[in-house]
Amino acid sequence: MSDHENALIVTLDQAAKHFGRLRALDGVSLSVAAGDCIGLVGHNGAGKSTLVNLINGGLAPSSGTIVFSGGDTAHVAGVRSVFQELSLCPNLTVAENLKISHSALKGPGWRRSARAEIRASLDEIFPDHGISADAQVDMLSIAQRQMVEIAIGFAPRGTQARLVILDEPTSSLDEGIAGQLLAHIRRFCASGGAVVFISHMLGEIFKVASRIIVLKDGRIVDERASGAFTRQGLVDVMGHVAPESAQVAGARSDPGSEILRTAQGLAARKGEIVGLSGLAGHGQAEALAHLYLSRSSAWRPRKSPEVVFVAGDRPRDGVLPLWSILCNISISVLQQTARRGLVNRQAETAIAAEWKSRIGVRTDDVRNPILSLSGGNQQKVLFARALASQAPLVIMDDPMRGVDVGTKQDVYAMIRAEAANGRTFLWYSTETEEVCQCDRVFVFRNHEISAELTGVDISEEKILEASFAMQEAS
Amino acid sequence: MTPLNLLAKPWIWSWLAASAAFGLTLGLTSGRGAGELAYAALSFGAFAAIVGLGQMLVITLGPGNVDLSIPATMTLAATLALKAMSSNPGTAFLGLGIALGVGVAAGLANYALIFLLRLPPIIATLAASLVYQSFAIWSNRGLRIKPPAGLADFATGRFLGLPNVAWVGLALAIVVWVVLERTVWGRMLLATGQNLRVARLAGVPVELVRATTYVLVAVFASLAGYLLASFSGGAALNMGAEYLLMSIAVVVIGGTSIAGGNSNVPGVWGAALFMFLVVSMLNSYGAGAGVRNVLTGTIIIAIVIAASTRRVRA
Amino acid sequence: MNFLARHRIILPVVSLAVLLAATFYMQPRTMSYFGLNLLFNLAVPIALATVAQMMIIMVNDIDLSLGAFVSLAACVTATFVNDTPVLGLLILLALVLSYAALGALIHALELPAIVVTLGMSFVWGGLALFILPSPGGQSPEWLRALMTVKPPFAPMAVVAAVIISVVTHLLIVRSGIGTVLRGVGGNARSVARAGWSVIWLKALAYGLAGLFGVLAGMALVGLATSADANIALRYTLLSIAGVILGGGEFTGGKVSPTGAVIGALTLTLAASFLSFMRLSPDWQIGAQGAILILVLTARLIFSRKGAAT
Amino acid sequence: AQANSHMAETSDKRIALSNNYAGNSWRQAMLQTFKETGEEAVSDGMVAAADAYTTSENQATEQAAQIQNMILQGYDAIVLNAASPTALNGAVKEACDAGVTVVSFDGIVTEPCAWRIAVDFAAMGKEQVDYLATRLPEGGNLLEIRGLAGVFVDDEISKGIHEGVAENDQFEIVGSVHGDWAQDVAQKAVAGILPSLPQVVGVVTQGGDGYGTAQAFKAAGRDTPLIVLGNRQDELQWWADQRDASDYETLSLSIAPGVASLAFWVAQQILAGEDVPKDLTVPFLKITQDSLDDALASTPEGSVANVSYALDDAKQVIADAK
Ligand SMILES: Nc1ncnc2c1ncn2[C@@H]1O[C@H](COP(=O)(O)OP(=O)(O)OP(=O)(O)O)[C@@H](O)[C@H]1O
Ligand SMILES: Nc1ncnc2c1ncn2[C@@H]1O[C@H](COP(=O)(O)OP(=O)(O)OP(=O)(O)O)[C@@H](O)[C@H]1O
Ligand SMILES: [Mg+2]
Ligand SMILES: [Mg+2]
Repeated sequence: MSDHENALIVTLDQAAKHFGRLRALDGVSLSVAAGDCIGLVGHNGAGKSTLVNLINGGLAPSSGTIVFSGGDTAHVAGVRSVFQELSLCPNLTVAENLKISHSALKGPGWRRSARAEIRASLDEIFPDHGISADAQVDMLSIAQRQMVEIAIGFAPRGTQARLVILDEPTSSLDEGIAGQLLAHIRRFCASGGAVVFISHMLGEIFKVASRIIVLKDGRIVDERASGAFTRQGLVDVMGHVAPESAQVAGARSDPGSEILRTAQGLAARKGEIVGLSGLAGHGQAEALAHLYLSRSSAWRPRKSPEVVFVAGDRPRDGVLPLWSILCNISISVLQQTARRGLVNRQAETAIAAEWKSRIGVRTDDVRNPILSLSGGNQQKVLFARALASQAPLVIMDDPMRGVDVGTKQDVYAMIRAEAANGRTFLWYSTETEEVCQCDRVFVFRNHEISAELTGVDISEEKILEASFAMQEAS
Repeated sequence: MTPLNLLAKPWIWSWLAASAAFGLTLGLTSGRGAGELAYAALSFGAFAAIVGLGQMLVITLGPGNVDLSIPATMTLAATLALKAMSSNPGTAFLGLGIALGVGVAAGLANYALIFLLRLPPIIATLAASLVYQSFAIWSNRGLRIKPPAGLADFATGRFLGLPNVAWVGLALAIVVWVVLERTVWGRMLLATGQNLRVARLAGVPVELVRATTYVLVAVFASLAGYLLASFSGGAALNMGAEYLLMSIAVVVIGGTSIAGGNSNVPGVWGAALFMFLVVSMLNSYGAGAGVRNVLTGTIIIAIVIAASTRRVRA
Repeated sequence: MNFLARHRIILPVVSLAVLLAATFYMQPRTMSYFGLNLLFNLAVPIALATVAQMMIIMVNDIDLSLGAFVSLAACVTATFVNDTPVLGLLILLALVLSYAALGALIHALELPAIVVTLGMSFVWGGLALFILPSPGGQSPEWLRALMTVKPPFAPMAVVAAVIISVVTHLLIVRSGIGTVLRGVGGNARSVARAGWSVIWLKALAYGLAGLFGVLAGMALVGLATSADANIALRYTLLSIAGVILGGGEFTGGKVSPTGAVIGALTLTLAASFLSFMRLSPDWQIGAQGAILILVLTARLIFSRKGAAT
Repeated sequence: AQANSHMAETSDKRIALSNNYAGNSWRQAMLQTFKETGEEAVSDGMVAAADAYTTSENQATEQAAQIQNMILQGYDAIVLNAASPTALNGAVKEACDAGVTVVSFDGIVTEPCAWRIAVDFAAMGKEQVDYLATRLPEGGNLLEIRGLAGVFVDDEISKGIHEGVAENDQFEIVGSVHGDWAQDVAQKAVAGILPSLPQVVGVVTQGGDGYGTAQAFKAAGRDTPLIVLGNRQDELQWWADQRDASDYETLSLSIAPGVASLAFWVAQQILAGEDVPKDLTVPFLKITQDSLDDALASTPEGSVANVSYALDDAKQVIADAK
């Protein structure tokens, strides 16, 4: 493979990255050459994003080396990244965002070139994208923003992109657009470009990757041509992922009386677990937020709330970052346990201790700051906050984001148990498997309910069908 | 607590700075007049501390929250209260009631502008303050009416060696501290200040919290105005002017985070004493207005840098 | 997507137009070359100060020292620039650079800008008192001539407002570096990731604020003919109000230079309008607050409509 | 006959007062006097209008805009208490060019086209020290209370005081603080500096700060020194109380807010075609031990000792200046 050797873009040799005691990456050796299309997989926190940041120069390695063959820096070597979290400037237009990453674009008329360049890139990757180069980014939908970001990643920007790293680029794209992207990646690699593609959707990985690298706890545990993996084989190597859906259907209690029906058609009975599904961004989160806000007050303090909320987007909706774990849990029960307006500190401590053990928050002291917890454990705290209250209705907005499989199983069991005790759950999830565990599922499309599924009708196919199907029909 | 731990407390810097200013001033007199200076600092620091405590609560509500109507509220409350009392004996509580009533009204008006008209608090309270100022002018045309003798004696008097106004300021500080540390409302305020959206989704009645906070700051301001007018022998139309920047300065020098969700009661008192003592020190050393301002500004920035870099490291 | 949300400039323009029409109606004499100049010439330094404040708000900070800084710049102009032009201009340059350094310091140490600028307001004020312990100094001849020039067709004030808004529009909205600066307000992290040095960008934004602050001070001296240490203290709050009136927002890098200039003109005009209403002196101050509330409430009606559609 | 002709000539003239600050009792008394004088003159048919305008924060910029608006409103004369002696010159020049008569008083402007009714502030400062010299021949330490930093009046009075101290070298100024012409600010500043001061025999002030100073001395438990007062009613009342209790004796002096009415009449005379010199002086209002009771009786509670000037007073002042 002398040919291959010549076209090396980047080579990592025992590259490691430590954050304090945490070994995010623990010695990784890897090389990427022109024409490579690498699929990178691994559990949450395996170190994928950290690896990406080392390659693109965003982080310096704690030890080991990274060598670019095309120049001193990632930028010069033509290495580009599309980040996991959206990283456009929302107050700028699409073309102006290209300018931010393309500093060579200067002088009078830069705007025209920027427009032409981003338009060409968008047209090439996503035909019929319908995005104006002069649209301000905060006026675009999440999927459109993601498309813009990808298009900027592949745009020439003065040099030519040689390696594009895509960190979970499809998480907010629907299947059709994701397909366009995958097709483009294949074309790009065929024409001599290289891609590192990260996704938790193994199907996509198998569709594009020529080589698959499996990361686990900061190490490469396997690396093969993609043909050499089977789906199950890959899952096994990644560890963790246990066969799911098997233990779901427990004995379900009899459906209680209906306690909720919204104008939109969302309904729930006492003790029921209701799932919300459909493509991301089709109004599920808004429906839940609206429901929560309409059933709780910004003015009236309540001793026992009617409804509680479990956030999935932790920094935006869930975590009170300056506080301890204890205070983060107890905020929902403060008013209930208070005596004459004073915080009942004994009750608070007792409740926090109880939930720490019940839900297994991994910490030695609930007085530690919440930010000392890992993401999954922070999420458990949010569950504890909601479940500790006595609210009969629990609203969950994609609460399993970044939660590992073991924890998920614990939480599923707990939700089941609480439902059996008569609590009602409204559960929006982007993972179809989770939704399939519910008693009833509402599928959303274009901010409307396109299907209501119950019993045996709840299946991945039916949900997908309701998410897309009528698009052609209508 | 080890000294190093103590240095990581954001409020310690204001106390260190206040002590340094105190020491330097006394250095000039080789130690004489310590009691006198401390007494003056406590008296005048009390007014800054009272308005500072209110401003601290508002700033705790998070970025963008601040009350610029404090001076006008002080003036209006004092003017109306002193006019109502018109130096008659036995009317002190009537005056107090009127002052606090003005505070409640001003706070509600401020919050109404913020909530109903969605004005940024900076602009809303600024605009409202001009209206309050006009009210004060219209109601009394700047006449300085004397407080009733009993009230004046109380405001300038002392108890157990400390000025009465300092006792009031101290009591309020303790109340605010207890409210923040121990009450449900305090918790809800701190939650709202960290992230309004999170607090709302966690079941906190955030608008109620915001409304009560804006009322509280105005009530504190009106109380300070009432006491200051009683202390200095009458309400003047410009009596609150210096408390605009002062109220913000004592909060931030005191170590309260401008990002919200984090209050610092002891720091407010430390900073209030510091703001008085630093001027006294510079006056005592014969610094002119120019030098005095430059040094005051520099010291404020130095304290903020010291407190914030310590905090990051800690 | 709606029209008003996309064209945020419409609301400030409409507010100004309505107010101007009302002023013309109340005092027809203002409807002339001479009248417009008197109505707006003192808005020129305010517009410059508002643009300066906008530079800071653009990068998500706020400047509480601007009024004191403009006063200082005015004092320097009325003394050093008049007496020893080279030294004077060097001092002004140093002031601009110190603003830039302040921006870098705030970014590097992650200090809250509001606190640092609060402290700096004392510093600038103190320095101004050093230079002019009592009012005085004199405007350089050329500056006086510049500020009282009578261009054909439109009065100086109008021409200056147009020039300021065109120049700042080109600088902030059209140019590449302006785009990056607005990007810092929008998402500093992504700008940093794209390889820009955010500390330099912040220094640049603050430096521009310093530059426009200095220009505001100079323009003020040109109009007033002399200076004092307190001459522009009101500009701090006026400039913040002007930016917001002009459709800017405190966070997210959403600012409009043209809007800021229009906001400054609106504020100035509002004060004159009140003057023409001949209110009792008791209420003249309060009416300023009321009109500020009124103009900003219009913003709410428009944005509610925007949200509804 | 002459008066009648003047009346006829100015009956269609409109006069405006431009004021830059309303935040203290002195200014309020000034506005009140102007209002009374103006209303009377309008009802007597002397002038067509006498309107008062005020801005809030002692800012030259806002006052300049105010003057420009008055030009646009077509006033024939502007009576001006200026925020700055020089910073309004641009606007004043524009007014003159537009044919508007500008009469400045108290806070005067240096623009040559305007009239000035000046108080010799420096002399007012110096007189304080001269008075102290008569009362305390052996001299001693003085405390100086200044006004608002950066303002013309503050600088002038302070200059006069320092001149006086230079002439009377038995005195030494051992401390100087800014009281911003406000009792509470003065009280605070004095309380802060007192602990570091030696024995003080006299306090020289600028007006509106004497009562606060006295309070601060009292709170510090020090002997009340000889405080020169500034005509505020609370100061006079305090003085009277001290006098009754302990034969306290001092001097009070300040400019009378009624000077606004003098300026009004001067403007009227100029409009009437009278030849008025550009620089007029008005004596400051001095209250001594003998006139204290009268002054106190005629001053409303919480206000400032005042004299209102009539047309004849104006004519007298003009005649004196010629
Ligand atoms: N700046 C940081 N400071 C401390 N720890 C970090 C930092 N960035 C990442 N980590 C930790 O490093 C580990 C690897 O994180 P990384 O983001 O690379 O995971 P990932 O494989 O991308 O996970 P996911 O699938 O959830 O995106 C995690 O434990 C993470 O918490
Ligand atoms: N940006 C960051 N800055 C500092 N520390 C971080 C950051 N991100 C994560 N950490 C820390 O890294 C550790 C692991 O966090 P992370 O959320 O990635 O773990 P995880 O592997 O996803 O865990 P879990 O499986 O529980 O979700 C925690 O101690 C966390 O506090
Ligand atoms: Mg990742
Ligand atoms: Mg995680």
